[in-house]
Amino acid sequence: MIDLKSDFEPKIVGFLCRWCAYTGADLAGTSRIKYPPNVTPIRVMCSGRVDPVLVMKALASGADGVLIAGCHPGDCHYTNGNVKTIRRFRVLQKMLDQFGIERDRVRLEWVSASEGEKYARVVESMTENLRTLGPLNWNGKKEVSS
Amino acid sequence: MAEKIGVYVCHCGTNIAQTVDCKSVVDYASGLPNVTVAREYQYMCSDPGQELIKKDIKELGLTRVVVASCSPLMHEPTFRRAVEEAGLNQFLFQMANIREQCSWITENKEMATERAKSIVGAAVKRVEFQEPLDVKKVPVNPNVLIVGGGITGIEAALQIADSGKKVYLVEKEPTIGGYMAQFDKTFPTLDCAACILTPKMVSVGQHPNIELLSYSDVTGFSGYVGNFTARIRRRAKYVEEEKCSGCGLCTEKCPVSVPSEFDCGLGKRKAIYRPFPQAVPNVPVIDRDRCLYFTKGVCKVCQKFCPRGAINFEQKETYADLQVGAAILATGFDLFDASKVKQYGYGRLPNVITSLEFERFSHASGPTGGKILLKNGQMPSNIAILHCIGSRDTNFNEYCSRVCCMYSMKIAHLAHEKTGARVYEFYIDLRAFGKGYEEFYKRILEEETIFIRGKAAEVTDVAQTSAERGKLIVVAEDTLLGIVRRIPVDMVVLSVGLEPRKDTTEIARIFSISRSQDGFFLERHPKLAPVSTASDGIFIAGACQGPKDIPDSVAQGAAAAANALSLIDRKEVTLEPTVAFIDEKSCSGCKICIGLCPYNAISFDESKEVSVVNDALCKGCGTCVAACPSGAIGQRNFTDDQLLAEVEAICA
Amino acid sequence: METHMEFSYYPGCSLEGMNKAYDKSARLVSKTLGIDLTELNDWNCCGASAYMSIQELRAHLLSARNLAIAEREKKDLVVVCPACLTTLTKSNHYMGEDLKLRRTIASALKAANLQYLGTVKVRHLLEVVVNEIGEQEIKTKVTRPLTSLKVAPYYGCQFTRPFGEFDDKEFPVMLDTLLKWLGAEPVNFPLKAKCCGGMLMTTNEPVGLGLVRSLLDCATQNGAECIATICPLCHITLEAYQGNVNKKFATSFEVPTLYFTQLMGLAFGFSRKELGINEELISSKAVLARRVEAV
Amino acid sequence: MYELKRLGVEFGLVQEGAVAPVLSKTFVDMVDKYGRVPEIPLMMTVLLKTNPLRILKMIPHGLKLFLRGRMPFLPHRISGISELQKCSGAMTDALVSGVHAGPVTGEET
Repeated sequence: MIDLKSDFEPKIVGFLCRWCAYTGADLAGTSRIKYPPNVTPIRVMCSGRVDPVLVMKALASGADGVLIAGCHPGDCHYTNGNVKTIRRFRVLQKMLDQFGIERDRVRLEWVSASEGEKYARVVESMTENLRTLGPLNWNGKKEVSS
Repeated sequence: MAEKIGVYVCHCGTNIAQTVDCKSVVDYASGLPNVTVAREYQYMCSDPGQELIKKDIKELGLTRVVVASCSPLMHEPTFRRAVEEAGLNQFLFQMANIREQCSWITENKEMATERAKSIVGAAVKRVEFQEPLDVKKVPVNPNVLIVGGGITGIEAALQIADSGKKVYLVEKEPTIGGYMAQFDKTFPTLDCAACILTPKMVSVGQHPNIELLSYSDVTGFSGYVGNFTARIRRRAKYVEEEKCSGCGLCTEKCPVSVPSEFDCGLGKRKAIYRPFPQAVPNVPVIDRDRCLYFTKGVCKVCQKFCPRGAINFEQKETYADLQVGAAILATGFDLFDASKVKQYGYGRLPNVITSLEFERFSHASGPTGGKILLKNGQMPSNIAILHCIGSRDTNFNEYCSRVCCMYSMKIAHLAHEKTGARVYEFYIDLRAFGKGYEEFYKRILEEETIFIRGKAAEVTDVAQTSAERGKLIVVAEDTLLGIVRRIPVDMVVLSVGLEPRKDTTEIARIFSISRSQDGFFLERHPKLAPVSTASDGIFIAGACQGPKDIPDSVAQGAAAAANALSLIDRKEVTLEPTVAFIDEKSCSGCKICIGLCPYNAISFDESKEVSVVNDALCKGCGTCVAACPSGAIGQRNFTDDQLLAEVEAICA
Repeated sequence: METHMEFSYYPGCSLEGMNKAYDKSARLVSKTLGIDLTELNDWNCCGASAYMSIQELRAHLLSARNLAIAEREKKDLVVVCPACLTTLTKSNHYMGEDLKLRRTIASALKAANLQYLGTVKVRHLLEVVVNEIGEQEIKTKVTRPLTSLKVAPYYGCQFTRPFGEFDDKEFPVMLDTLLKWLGAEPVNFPLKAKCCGGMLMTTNEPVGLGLVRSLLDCATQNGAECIATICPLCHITLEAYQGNVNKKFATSFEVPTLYFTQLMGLAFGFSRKELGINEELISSKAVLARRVEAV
Repeated sequence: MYELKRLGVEFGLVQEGAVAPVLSKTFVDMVDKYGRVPEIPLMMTVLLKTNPLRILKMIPHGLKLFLRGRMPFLPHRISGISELQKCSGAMTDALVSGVHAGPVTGEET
């Protein structure tokens, strides 16, 4: 159900690791679980590939939020790539603070290949969250409606 | 020179076309820069669909191809092949997933179409930046590693070994055989488990192509498809295998008696023991924690009596590195711990036993020599069998354990045959789905087993009537009669479910494979690739993938063997060239990347003072790329340019 | 170091009525153990059983108002009635899981300028005492051990079901443990988590009396001299209907029932009057005199 | 179980003379009126409505409790009762106008 007070549809870039999160997102589709179409996926081999620069670029290019999703800690296909993602994510959060961007706009989530339901829930809650946060409009390009 | 991009939007029958307006996506794509042609088609993966692409490459001179259809995990190889066949490098192709992550996630046509456009737009932008890459071919090591020596592993090992290939069979316990060796009879034919299992065990033990590593486990697994290295820990048996003749004198003379794990603690074994007489290999091991010599420093009786001097108290655990081309995991299952369900009183009330304990009682060479006895030594005259213990239960495991209905009926038969007791089965639903299973159910019905449809609420010894005094009372709602029943019995058998083994997490980590939500290993595709995993060259079979009975386990063991053979008979495999590369000019020599690589694929060239990636070791995770402070590292087919192109297209 | 913990305290309607002594003893022993209980300001009915059974949404609203008030105080909520525990936890749980419910309740609360974000944890005093205070500290407070007093530990049906992650749901042991710390001897009591029949006494008395009888039977057969309760409804049922049971089944039960907080208080050295034991319907005087020094 | 009960109430499938529906209804009414459940008045009202003779049988119990100070006859009304009724009213309005349409999920009783 869309929140009545806002018809804003956030644009979210999703970096999904190929082994867990992307497969999990595929499973959500295969199981015909419905969820908001706001996250557009970009497939990477490992969440460890997600350079903070990519995240900042996405926000600067007009994304309202970024989702990084990988294997659960301990389940990484590359042993521990996601552990490095965690460390990097902390730095990223500080960076967001410095730019005055709400931390909620960038999320790190663990979704295993069998967690289609969870992926859908993550997207749902993130989308809802961003709807309340409103547009980021970091590059100033977007016309502010309302 | 501008690229010429071809975009192909698949309807996938109605799977995509139902929610995505494909025509509108094609129109949109046609308007994108550098797109030479955009088409839609019913089934792009069909031969005519692929022909469309090939024809356009040849006739229109396309230099890039985007197919918008299902997930790349489904058909990326198909289209890559098609592109390659038309003379274009396969890495100049990009797939846009507008089915699993688009048309199937919403019913809103407008939203789905917009999303499809965004996904296609990103792919078109990205493909422009893609570069031709060469795939590397590497030879395949023909040896196969099999982990787990239950009936599944045994079947797989024999199939592969019989084809002339070398098999390393690693088993944790002192003997192969697994759970099946503990069973008395097998459903639905009631043949004795040992009679059909032990000949196979002997074949494994004697096969020239099988190297059996018992009392061992895998502690490390590295490399890539066709070229793996497995590190095996061989625990000390304190008995030298080559010298031992298996005469059993040591066991006979050992003064220490402890509960036998093989007999579920109902019988005894010695501190130096074989789990059961037909063990393979027929070599005893010393239980260090129980042995008098190891605990108190005295005894050595076994050593004194061994006619071949095979006892060696100084033996140490050793490690071996094995080179293999493929691995099959057949690590099996654990039984659900019945004491977790307190209301059935397992461990609290005497004569409440598990199904496996019943098997041991019933087994001719079990602790009671095949007699079903109560704690007081008498035969039970009423027995209740409770189904679904720990299964189909949101408090424990939600799934059905698949085997319990059938083995419960087998137990009903054995109990009735051996004791003449009246047998009650408390079930939720009866699942007799296999060949000959329904007929077996009918047979058990005719033996006057009483089936009560209702999950037992509890087993109690609090009597309400004099008839209940001194009995175990099973309380259940009989859902067919709509009443609560209290059935007094002498013995309760809990049909415990199957669970992922406790070490599943550890094994999944070692082999880098995933687990499904229930904790079992995850297959590549539940229907079409049931014994493959997401990791090439690693296969799974039997109950480690999910609960299975013996016929299914054997079938999977054989299937995994066929998969492994098909891989190693290819003689060589191609490797994804999506590895990391370092731009020497930009590398500052800080070495941050070196510490991050989980595969030690990056080394430092002291003369040039730059880091260097070893392509053969790199698995292409990209962690080093994200970490490089000078942006000197890139990942092929996942370059910053390519990913940024996607980001920008999505955000535009 | 002495423990000091602060909680909001939710007595529940039953403790205002026939179970005042439970309230009294609970406050007293909590204070002794450094558990600071502040009664939740102007609390309302939790929406338990009879309410929940026909007015589901409104029952959640009742719980939510209590939780919202507790959240304002920034303290977790301690209850002593297992029915309140279950109802409040249930609302907490469902509001956490179900977005639609959360929104419905939130907009209803808004009408009274209230809001609930879901941060309050609801706990039973027994669980707090056992898990937070623990063996060592409780033992140091025991000045008059209940040596060899044979007690049937009675939990009733709602303490752990369905949300009792803190103990075994079907066969809890927490009260047994606490009784041992107090020096008492918990007897084997297989019916410890069975229904007392309380709700049935007004609607189906014969069934209710049958349940009370089997509980008393089981307790006495296992040698219990008294029954320890943690639920006000169980307590009043066991206490008030023993006479009816004796009449109906020609038995002669006279088993005193004591709230677990009263037993704690006794072990801590408080008097019968301070703990409200003198208000009981079946006298425990003889039993206690036999086992506990100087009561 | 509760769902069956709720459906029963909704469709008026109430057995003649059954006490449970009276108990539930009285319980709800009292909570709505006072904010809490006054135990003794609740019992008295239910018995009066269903089986007044049982009150006589209860007198000995009542007397014992009364003598021990365990029989508060007067209900306590919470001071926030109007606040509670306001919330409750808001919920009814929302339900009627269908803003939060659909049943509450998650409850499988």
